[in-house]
Amino acid sequence: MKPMKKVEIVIDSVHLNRLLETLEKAGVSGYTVFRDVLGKGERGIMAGDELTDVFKNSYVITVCPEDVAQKVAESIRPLLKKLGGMCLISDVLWLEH
Amino acid sequence: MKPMKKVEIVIDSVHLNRLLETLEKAGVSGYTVFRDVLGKGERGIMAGDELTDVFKNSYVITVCPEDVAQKVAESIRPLLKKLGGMCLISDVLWLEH
Amino acid sequence: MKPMKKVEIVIDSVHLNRLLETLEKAGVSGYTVFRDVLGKGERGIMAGDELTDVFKNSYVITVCPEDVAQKVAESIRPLLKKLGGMCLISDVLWLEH
Amino acid sequence: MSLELLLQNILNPPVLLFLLGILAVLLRTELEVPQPLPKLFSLYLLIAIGLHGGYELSKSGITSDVVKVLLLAMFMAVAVPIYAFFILRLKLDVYNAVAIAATYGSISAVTFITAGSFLNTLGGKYGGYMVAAMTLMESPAIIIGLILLSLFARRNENSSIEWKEVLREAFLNPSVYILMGTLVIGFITGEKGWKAMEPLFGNLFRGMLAFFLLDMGLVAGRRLGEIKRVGLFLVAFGVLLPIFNASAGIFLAKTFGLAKGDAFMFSVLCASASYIAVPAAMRLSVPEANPSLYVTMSLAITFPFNIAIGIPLYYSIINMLWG
Amino acid sequence: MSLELLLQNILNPPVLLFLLGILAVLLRTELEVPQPLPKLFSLYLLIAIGLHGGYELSKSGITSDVVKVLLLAMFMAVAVPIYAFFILRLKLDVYNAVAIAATYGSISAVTFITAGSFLNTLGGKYGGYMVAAMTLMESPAIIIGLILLSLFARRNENSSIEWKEVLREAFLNPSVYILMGTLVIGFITGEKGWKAMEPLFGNLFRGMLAFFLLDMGLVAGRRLGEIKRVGLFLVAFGVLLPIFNASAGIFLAKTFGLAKGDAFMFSVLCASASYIAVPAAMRLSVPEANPSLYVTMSLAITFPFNIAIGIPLYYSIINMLWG
Amino acid sequence: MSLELLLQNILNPPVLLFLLGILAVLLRTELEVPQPLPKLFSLYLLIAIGLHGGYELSKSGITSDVVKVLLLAMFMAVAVPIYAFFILRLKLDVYNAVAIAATYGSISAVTFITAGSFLNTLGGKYGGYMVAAMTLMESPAIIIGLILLSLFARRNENSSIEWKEVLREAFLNPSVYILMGTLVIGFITGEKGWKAMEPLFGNLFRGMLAFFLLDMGLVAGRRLGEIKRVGLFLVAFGVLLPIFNASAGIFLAKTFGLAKGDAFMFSVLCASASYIAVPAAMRLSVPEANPSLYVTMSLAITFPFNIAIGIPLYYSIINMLWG
Ligand SMILES: Nc1ncnc2c1ncn2[C@@H]1O[C@H](COP(=O)(O)O)[C@@H](O)[C@H]1O
Ligand SMILES: Nc1ncnc2c1ncn2[C@@H]1O[C@H](COP(=O)(O)O)[C@@H](O)[C@H]1O
Ligand SMILES: Nc1ncnc2c1ncn2[C@@H]1O[C@H](COP(=O)(O)O)[C@@H](O)[C@H]1O
Ligand code: NA
Ligand code: NA
Ligand code: NA
Repeated sequence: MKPMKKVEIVIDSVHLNRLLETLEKAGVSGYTVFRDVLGKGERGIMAGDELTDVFKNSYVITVCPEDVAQKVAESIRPLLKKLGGMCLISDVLWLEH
Repeated sequence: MKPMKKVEIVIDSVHLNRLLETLEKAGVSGYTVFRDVLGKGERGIMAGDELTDVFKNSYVITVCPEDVAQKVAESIRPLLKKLGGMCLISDVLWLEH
Repeated sequence: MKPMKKVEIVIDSVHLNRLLETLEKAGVSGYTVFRDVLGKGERGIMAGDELTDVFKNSYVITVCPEDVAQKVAESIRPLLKKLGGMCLISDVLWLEH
Repeated sequence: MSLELLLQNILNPPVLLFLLGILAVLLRTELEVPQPLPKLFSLYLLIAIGLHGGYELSKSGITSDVVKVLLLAMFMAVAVPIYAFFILRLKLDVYNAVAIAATYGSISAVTFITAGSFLNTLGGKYGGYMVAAMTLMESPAIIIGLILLSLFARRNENSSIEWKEVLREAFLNPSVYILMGTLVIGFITGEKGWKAMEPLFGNLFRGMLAFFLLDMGLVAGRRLGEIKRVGLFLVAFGVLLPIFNASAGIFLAKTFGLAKGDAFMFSVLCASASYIAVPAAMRLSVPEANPSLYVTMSLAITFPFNIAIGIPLYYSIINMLWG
Repeated sequence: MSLELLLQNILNPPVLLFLLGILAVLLRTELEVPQPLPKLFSLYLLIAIGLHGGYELSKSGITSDVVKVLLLAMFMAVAVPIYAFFILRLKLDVYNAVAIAATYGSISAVTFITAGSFLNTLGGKYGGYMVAAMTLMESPAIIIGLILLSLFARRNENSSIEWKEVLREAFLNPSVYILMGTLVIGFITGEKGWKAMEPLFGNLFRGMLAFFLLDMGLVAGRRLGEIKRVGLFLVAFGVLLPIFNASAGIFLAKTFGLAKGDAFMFSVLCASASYIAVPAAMRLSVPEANPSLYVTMSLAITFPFNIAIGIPLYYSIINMLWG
Repeated sequence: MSLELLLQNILNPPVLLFLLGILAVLLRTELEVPQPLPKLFSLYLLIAIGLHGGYELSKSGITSDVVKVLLLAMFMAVAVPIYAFFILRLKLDVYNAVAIAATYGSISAVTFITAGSFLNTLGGKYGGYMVAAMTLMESPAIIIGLILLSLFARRNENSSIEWKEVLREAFLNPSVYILMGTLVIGFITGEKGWKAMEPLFGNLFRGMLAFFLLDMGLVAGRRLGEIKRVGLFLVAFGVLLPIFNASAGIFLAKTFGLAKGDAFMFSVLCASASYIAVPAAMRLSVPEANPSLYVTMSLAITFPFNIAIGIPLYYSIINMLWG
């Protein structure tokens, strides 16, 4: 089992595509996306609005080596600054197969 | 990047509102909610029942400083004791923006 | 609070039942399932196809003691080798109630 | 009950689709009607029956007969959960007895609707106010249940009932609210309103019921496996109490001179058990009770029994008495 | 506006279901029309109105009258966001002014549809090309808004507008695309095509509108709580600008000699504000603006105002002028 | 094939909505018909065609003609995957050859339904037993495919086929089950049952098909991008095999004296490829095969080809032969 970094990101659903492009550019090998996640943060409640994706979050996990995680963090920071959201990094073991 | 605690909670969907109120009282600055999660635990299978929320779980993440996490854990314990569910705490780094 | 292992697994939705059976055999006491998760990995994009579950992932969390986690990892490896997917292991504290 | 009547009930697309749904689970097919489609169907049926009932009521007006039916409905909605509770206490703890009693004290709109459709195929009719009666009968059982709970259970402080929440849950749960609201709208907008709504909420009604019953069959079928865990006492309870309740309803209907169609629909209301509103309320207010019991009994025993056998049975009794 | 006309509008199942939805939120019931059912209804309504409009257009042909209406529509779609922007700048920063101005420059299909249904119940008619006018009026406001933004906002490099994206978002957003597409399909397939589609997309139309308005009531109701945060200026703006826009529309319609029904539908288009296409575009291109403002104003103020009061008000003005 | 016939097929709301869906993807609009709405439509169509077929069958009875059609259907369902497999093996490994062969051996209900709707607009008719034939043709290809796999692939123990699972997946997959079930229900309940279901499952049928084809266009469009990865051989296969299969079907139909409408529907069944049942089964039992191949071929090549060109083509051949 290989030690890796798990990066978790919450972002407005309308900006999901932009986030995924950013991740790809930073060199991640894969990601997992949970759409239609609700939440609350600095910018108020995101409780869904049933008509558009305006008040909806997406949650993305990407697992990568330390250096890539560093790059991801850097390239995501301006995005989060402008658009809000959250990014977490933690340690995991990746089961090789 | 700031070291924080990530608290993950699984609870019956019918009691989600009560959980969120408890979190707010404990002083968390935000949370993310995944509705319609299925599962299995001590109290049997929660496989959804298509008509009500009776057999459905919700999954909540809240990230907070150690002391708040402590408070969250304490105020959640009686809830889980009565209603079932699960609460996990782990270390994460929070990307400041 | 008890130190435990959190095992996270992403697998094709069509093979979810087989995964859950494997988990039960390995002796886990419970699990939580997120259906309809999208993603990208070695085997390309899983973006849902609206008609079948062919291009859809499921995400499963199971929390267990170290030894069970070891067993889970071993019994899951051949599954992932054949079917693709991802498995992560990390440390968590389990709130006893 | 004549075999003919039984077949007349069963050999109908809605009931057959219900059985097809059950069979799909027994054969382990992967057929499903995924969320939130069941909610689309149940919303549709509630709105349709509310609007139509309101329209019928606007034609008949609110007569003393209507008031009589509503009072009878109220009476049964209070009486059933009380006697059900004491029967259940013979074998069960207070929490489960309360939850099951409340479940049987309330009603099932789909059973009502299926019975109405059965009545129609026989050329019978019921008054629009029966929908009002149904609406009235949804909530009281929740309140009665929680009163019984506070009388008979020793719970610690933490578990004290939040009455305000409970009352809202009882009287403003979605199905009560939508039935009440559309009943009023149907009443206000009368003939003209109904004509505009009829293509969707009238003409398609039986087809939508059939579609929804396919899903109800799947849901009921999935619960069938739990029946063995429910135990013989509760299985018997789930069949016999509806028959008893229907009989009580028929007796009252005869005594107070209800019309034949109304008596039939009233007996079905008495016999039916809730599987949406009450379970949701019980899960919230009596988490100590085991939902596998009350949901399984209501969905996998009483609902199929009423749909397949109860409806023609109650009808044949009434047929004998009303002639 | 006569009270009678107001009641005639409100005492209709669709509008009453809208109010029932709002009330459900105020009473804190847990009624919901879960995702993606609202999308089913809105898709249905768009397809239905597109196919029907195209069919009507195939009967009338593309006359000089049609061209006149389309030019007027285009004019208002460009003018409204410009003057709205300068009014809003009196109190707001550039970002929010742009987002709100774009919201009011565009249109709401459901308001249009509800007005059409109101017109029908009064025996009135409008030309199929009004659907084309509506389609034309959806997008320009987004472009105008972003031009205003690049003229008046100082944004750093990072925030430069990606025009290609914006144009796609404006002209190929789902509702514009589906309206345009089905309009063409309805036009091409004419009488024969419409006859095949009518049972679903014609006969059920009013019922589906009513069903969807129940959900719109819930969505609007949930936003009502935000009104106090919107502030008095914007609340007044949300009521007065629609009246002003409708008046401007009526003035143009009279000047250029539009038929009565067309004038009415045109005034409603001018008065309505977008709550789907434009908010989605603004969220993407102007993240600095606060969606709680523009979504709340459009959904919780202007939409209910138009549905309940605006529609009969504009109609009664037109009734006076056209006689 | 006359150009007129081609246009008659294409210039129909259902086919045009399908093209509109494809175009939506090519233009990168964000139009979507979100889950589970597609499942609502496909369930509706299956139930509708099953009930109607059963009703028609109850009128005609089960004659020797019916048995003949069913035997022919069975024969083609077994033959096609076998010869398809050996053709595919010229270029592909065993796993992918099996999966694609099974895909083409089975059928597409929506292609069948669209053909039926085309036939109706031309005033033609087909027997209710054709629905039974379709149901019969869904499953055998899965079994044949897995038999070919166990004959020709060397897999390690771990990968041994679980035949019990496979048989269930083949014969009790949701679409086979629902078709079979509603066929029986339609047959049993006859005229009376159908009259009750007709407003929903008959009158709305063509509109619902059109609505669903819009979504099918989106799904097919999204797969178009994968065509280049599929390679020329498989693209050619995806067009030529259907034509060959249809021809074989027509030859058999002529030889055994089928009626014109039945022959047409039979040729369409032979030509169509599965994109729901078989891909799901292959994903489960042959994970080594690449779903991007078989799903893309079936959805983005063969389905659009049949809908737009194949249907009028096969019809014009039959028109020539049957006169
Ligand atoms: N402390 C937190 N814990 C968990 N999720 C959070 C937290 N803060 C923000 N979020 C998530 O991030 C989204 C955007 O946050 P914000 O930009 O702060 O409004 C929220 O809607 C939540 O889903
Ligand atoms: N060991 C576990 N690992 C992951 N999820 C669990 C575990 N135990 C319980 N859960 C989740 O918590 C819910 C309630 O658990 P319980 O109250 O034990 O029935 C279950 O339905 C699961 O979703
Ligand atoms: N590096 C990664 N980070 C997060 N999720 C991943 C990663 N790699 C794969 N996945 C998930 O696992 C699924 C299957 O991966 P694969 O078998 O590599 O195609 C993908 O569709 C993703 O949802
Ligand atoms: Na009852
Ligand atoms: Na406007
Ligand atoms: Na075929």
